[in-house]
Amino acid sequence: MKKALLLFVVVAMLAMTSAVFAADEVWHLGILVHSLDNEFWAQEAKGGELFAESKDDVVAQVLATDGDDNKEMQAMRDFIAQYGDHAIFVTDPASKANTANVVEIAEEAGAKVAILWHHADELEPADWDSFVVHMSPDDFVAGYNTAKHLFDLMDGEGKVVALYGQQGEDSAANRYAGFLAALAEYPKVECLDMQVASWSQDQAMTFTQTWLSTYEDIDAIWAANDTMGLGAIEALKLEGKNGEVLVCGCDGIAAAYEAIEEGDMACTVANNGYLLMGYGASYAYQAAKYGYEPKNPVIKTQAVLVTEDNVDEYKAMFIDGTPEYDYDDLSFCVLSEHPSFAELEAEDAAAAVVTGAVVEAAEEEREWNELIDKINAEIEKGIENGEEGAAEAKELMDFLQGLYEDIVSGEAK
Amino acid sequence: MEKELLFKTNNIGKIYGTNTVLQGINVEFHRGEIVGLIGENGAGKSTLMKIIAGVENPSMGTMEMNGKPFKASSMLDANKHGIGMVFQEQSLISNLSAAQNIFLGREKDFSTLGLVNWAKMNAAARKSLDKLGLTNISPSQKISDMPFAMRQMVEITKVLDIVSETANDRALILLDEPTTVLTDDEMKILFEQVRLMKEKGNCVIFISHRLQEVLDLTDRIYVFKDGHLTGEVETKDADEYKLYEMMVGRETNGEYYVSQRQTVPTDEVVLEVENLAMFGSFKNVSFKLHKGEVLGLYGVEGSGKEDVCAVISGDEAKTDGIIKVNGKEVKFGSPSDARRNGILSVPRDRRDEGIIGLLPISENISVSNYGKNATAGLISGKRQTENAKGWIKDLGIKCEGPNQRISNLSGGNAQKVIFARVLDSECPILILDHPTRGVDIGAKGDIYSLIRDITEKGFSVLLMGDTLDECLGLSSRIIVMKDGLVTAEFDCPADNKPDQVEVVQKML
Amino acid sequence: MEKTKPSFKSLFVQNIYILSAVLVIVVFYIINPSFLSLYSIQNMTTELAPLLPMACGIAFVLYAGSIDLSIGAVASAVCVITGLNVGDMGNIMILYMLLFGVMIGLINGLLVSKGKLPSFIVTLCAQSIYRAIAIILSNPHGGGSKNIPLKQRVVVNWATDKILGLPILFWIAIGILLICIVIERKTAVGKSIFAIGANEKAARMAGVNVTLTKICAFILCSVGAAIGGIMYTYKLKSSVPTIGDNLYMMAISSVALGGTLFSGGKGSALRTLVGVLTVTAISSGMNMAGVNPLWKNVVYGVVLIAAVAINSEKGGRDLIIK
Amino acid sequence: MNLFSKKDAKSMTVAEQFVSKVEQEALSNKIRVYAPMILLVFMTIVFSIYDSHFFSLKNLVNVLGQMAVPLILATGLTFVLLLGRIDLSVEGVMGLVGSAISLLVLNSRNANDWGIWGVILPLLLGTLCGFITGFLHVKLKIASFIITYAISTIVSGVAVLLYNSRPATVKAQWIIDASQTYFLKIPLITWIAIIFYLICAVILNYTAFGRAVYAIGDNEAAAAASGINVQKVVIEVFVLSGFAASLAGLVALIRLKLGQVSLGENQMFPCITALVVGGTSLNGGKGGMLQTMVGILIYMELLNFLTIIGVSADYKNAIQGVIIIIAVALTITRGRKVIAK
Repeated sequence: MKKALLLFVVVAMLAMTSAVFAADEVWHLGILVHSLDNEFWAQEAKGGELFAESKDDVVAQVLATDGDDNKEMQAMRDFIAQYGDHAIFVTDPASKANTANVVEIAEEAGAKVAILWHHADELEPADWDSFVVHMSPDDFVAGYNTAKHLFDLMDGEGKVVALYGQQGEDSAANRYAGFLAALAEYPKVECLDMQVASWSQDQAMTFTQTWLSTYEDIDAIWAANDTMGLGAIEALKLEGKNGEVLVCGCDGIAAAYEAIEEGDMACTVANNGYLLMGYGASYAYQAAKYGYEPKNPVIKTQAVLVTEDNVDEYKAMFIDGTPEYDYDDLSFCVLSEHPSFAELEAEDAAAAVVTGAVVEAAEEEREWNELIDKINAEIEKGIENGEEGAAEAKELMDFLQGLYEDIVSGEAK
Repeated sequence: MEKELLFKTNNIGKIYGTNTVLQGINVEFHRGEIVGLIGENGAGKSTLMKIIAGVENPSMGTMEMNGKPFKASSMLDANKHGIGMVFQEQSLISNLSAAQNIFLGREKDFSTLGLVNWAKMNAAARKSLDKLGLTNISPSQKISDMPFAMRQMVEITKVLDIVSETANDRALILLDEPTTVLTDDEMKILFEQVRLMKEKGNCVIFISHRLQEVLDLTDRIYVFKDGHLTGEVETKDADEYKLYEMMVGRETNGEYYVSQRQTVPTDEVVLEVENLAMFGSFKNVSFKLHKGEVLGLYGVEGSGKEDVCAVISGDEAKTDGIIKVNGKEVKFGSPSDARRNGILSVPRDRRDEGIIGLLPISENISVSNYGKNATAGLISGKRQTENAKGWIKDLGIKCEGPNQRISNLSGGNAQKVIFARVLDSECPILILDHPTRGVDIGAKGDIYSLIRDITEKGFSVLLMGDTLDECLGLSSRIIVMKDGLVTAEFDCPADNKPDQVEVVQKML
Repeated sequence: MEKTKPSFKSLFVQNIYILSAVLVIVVFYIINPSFLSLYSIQNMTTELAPLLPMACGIAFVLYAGSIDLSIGAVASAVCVITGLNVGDMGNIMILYMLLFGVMIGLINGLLVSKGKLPSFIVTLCAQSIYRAIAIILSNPHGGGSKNIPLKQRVVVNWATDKILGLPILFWIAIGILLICIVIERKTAVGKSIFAIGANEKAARMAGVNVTLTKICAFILCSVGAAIGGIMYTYKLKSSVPTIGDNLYMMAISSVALGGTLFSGGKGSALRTLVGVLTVTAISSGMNMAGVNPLWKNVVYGVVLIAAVAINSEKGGRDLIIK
Repeated sequence: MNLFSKKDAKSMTVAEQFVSKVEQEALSNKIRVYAPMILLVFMTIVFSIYDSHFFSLKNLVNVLGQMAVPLILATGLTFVLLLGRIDLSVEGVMGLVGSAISLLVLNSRNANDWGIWGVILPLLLGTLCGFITGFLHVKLKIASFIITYAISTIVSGVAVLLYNSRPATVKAQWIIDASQTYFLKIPLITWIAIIFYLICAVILNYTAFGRAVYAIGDNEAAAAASGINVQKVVIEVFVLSGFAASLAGLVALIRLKLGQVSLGENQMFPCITALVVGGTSLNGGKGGMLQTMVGILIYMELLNFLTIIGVSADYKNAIQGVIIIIAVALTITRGRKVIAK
């Protein structure tokens, strides 16, 4: 009777161990992006997939949300319906507000999620079990940096016009806010007009043409993304003013790098979708698998201002090849050009060194100890019941102890 | 002199679903003759025309043209064989010019490299129009700018042109009630042209409900009834009564209009019209409609009688005058206002303004008075169906049941559904605008007795008859209009109907 | 007397529209059985909830033979207004927003029926107006979407609670569907809408108040859109000024999927339900079947064509439906 | 309405009244026909007075340059609208053709350099899309609104698949040159648009096909009875619209160089609005190439003007919407019983 019980415990234990060691658990990574018809979003998706390829136990699926809050929630739920708490998510959310829903859905299902770009007010990763990390190259900073670069090239004096993104979208609003902040710092720079070109190259071109016919002396055109910047450049080309009127972009798509190489565009920001989503996925994975919790879960990633000085380097990395990252080294992505993030960087870099393997070992040890405690308790009971049973149990225990040590040392090799 | 055979049919028949509309028709048409086709609506003559013209395929039988087997897959195909048809309904494109309409589908003759030479086309159209004596029509004038009669003439020109072009005076021309909207003068021109075509050796088939026209124009007459060919007479041997008899199988007389049940109007005035006017259409129209009375309104097309009805039914706006219902002045912005005041009409153009084709019979009946079958604003589908069943039974509507689509009914039965609708609305004043137009004679009789039934129940009717005969036969009183003015008023007691000639004098 | 029993074949043909939904569901179930798991069904019913009132609403306008392109923008505007205020004002906002919907429908309806302007243009312009309103209102809050503060969420949380395993929003949507069925089958207004859609001239001559009926159709439509907008607020717990941008075509295509005729006069709310169900099942199913997002549009378009071709009634029509 | 005194009207005979009524109707019809043109002239004058930049040569050339894509699309859509149908697929087709061309000529993505074939084949592809649309519309009897929407989703999906999320930039020098070529200060692409417009105007006004389009739009049954092959003409019109969309895709690509789906975004609804403002009826049968040009000019001027005077972006769309409703209300033809759908 007692033997049977013990045997059961052992078998259960072995089953557990084998699960831990064989790593045949599979994590399903849902990559939520707006859509794949935009180069930057495609880059992000690719980043997530690159991470999944680097792990044996991660299967990735790209879920397009069309920038629609509702579709994003639906896609998450569809994914959870299949994989339950073995679903993990990395999302470029449809909107700032929707991140709250994303987290709630994940929390309900016990799935881990990393959120990029935006997060709702009051929604802090620290307060939620499943909200692992928030990563973002700050839109505000991007808008600020590009504008500042333009103004510096203008020697802090002159006339500028601005192309706004899609009305109602957070990125558009934040980048423009960055632009305005920079503008405030340069009192001699005058903003003649702002128009909403809705991320559209065509509209940006049309607006620029109209501006060129209305205003004589535009020095620079600030565009909230590369596509609009390229539209402005096409309009300038028709007037032969390309290169003469400064244009900036944001996002870092291939065509923008080419425009920088050709001298038509002054700067853009490499938001680096590969890094953003790849590491986002990695955080979520580490959290799901090892229970890893980053010490500072709000991370500003590197969003580098790309100008003619460094364009070759970035083009080679992001366009002509795909960047190779070590997704276990979570400290890599924690960089920022912006001074205010310096301390963050240091803190999180320290925290991030504690990566998977360490956690894994600690976890295994804890599990074994629990088991052994259980068995010990059983043996105690056995001793109470009779000498014979106790001896038997003791014997088995020793054997197991040996087995464990063998396994662990074998693993170590 | 035996004339050369141009076209013949052998046992032609047509079946729609389970409904045989035409059976075993053998007709022959010769060169140089005008043949009349008469029969009640639904007798099958229009179907036969459509089969010959290639619009419909026969379900059985064969045809021969010029001695060779003939089969037309489309109207265009029939045209190529020298068969052309002028339709009852207008088939012109209103925003194209007369010339463009005449040569629609045949622009090739005027084009070089695919580009049409409009001047050349206009010249050709001019010629064709002149041939018909239509010198007042400009080829470049848009159809939408033309009065109806002129449009009809353009249509006839178009068909004659198509056919004469290809057939080399061996054409078969089908005229399906071409005279309905023509004035007398226009009719004369048309007849002349038809005779001219005949002289040249073509054959013209002429369909009309106006028997006098048929007698005037044709050489030979085929009579249809219920999908069968029931008779053939040489025109010189026929007269109107004989033709009536052949078509209907009974004589027209007072019986026909159920005159013995004609009500004597009460003194109670339900509708009073004072100095009613509509700019450009009629003015100074005053009359009183009494309870239980049938008041006939008669005049030629364009005399203003249609618009009087339209104004009283709320369809058009008056420009002057007063309408009083039960002594109270009312103003209508739309037919729904009129309905609320107890006036509802049976529209003349049944297909366009009468039936709601996509909906079943029961819905078509209830549409004017949903409230009848509703409790607390909620309509009971069951009561609505029961209601419709009641009407189907009362009016003898031949149908599969209240849920059948109204568009599948014959003209007479559809009209009865419309009658069921206006009666169901419980409006005490009914405007019957040509209630028997396009209705076969059997159903006509039913409608006549129905009118008697409702007037006995106290409904009042303002009637615009299809024919003077009908108008006189049904009405207790008749108002004659001419050029927008009321010219006469006749009392028509059941036993003492006024002389038709007297009435006609007032309207012309 | 002439009562003929409807044959099996005619019953089948009449109800074939259900088939498309069943087919789509079965196919996805075979591909991935968890498609019909409780969680997945809960998900789809949540998904379907806001779309259903919008589709049912616009169906009335389509029955009447008109079109309303503004419903998406109306939903956006309502979503923004509700989202920004519901926290402070509470659920009474629902009532205000319904009135707002009535007002919008009234304006559209008046312009179309009294102004005799084509509904296509009127509602296209209305679309840009309400979209602008949504954006202007959200601008003081930094533009973009704004979630209802967590503290205030108690006000809206009830909507996503579940009864019988399905969210309350879904039951409300079903309730609205039932109301729509009652309106179209049991009320004079509903029947009049079909009558003017089938033959406006005839309905007018029969004494149907065409102006009023059309206005009612547009009001029902805008109220449906407003309900959709409110539901999105309650579901997303935020105000999203862009929520409706793609919604109007989704709602219109789900009505078409059910087989409702665009020329007016034919259709039913049940058909709309089937259409909404199909659209929801397709989008959920493709997520679960792991379809590459790049292919989604292609698949959706093909399914749409196939389903509309099967579902729409075209018996006896010689003319091509415009 | 009669502007003369009421007494006068009363003393006339009905026949005289009728004549004067017909005359008045003819007059008001004429006014309606010319209303869009009057509106255009009026707008131009008011705008020029309001802001001197507006009527500057530079700005006018500008507007002409921006007109290329809308004009081509509107020209194709005119035929579709004259039939009483609608084509929502033009945006998708534009994106597809633009993307395809960018991948076949010398570009930044791949080694293709098919030269002129790189333009011709995609144009044929877009035209084929038009054929498929028309064919399905006619044969499956699906409302054009829905079938064209479905086709639009499909082709834009295919376009993204073609360039696999990373759009190509055109590097072919002859295309780059084309974008910077001017005749008489007007860009080449606008000339392309104008030539296409003129050809279509000839097709609409001087060919049997053009007449058939009017005929079908006005009265489909009657057109069929006149021996017009309705199905064929409808398909042909969609083919033409597909070609127009393809050409617009090419022109948009020449303008912007980056081949992506968004080339076609937000192009169609403005075009349809412009057509209606110009006086083309959505119910079919009414309208023409002159109306199309006037409508496009009105629309482009309005857009340009709102940008020039710097209306706040937030309010711009709303203002535009209101102005267009008013413009349509002023210019649209309606009889008393005409049904607005």
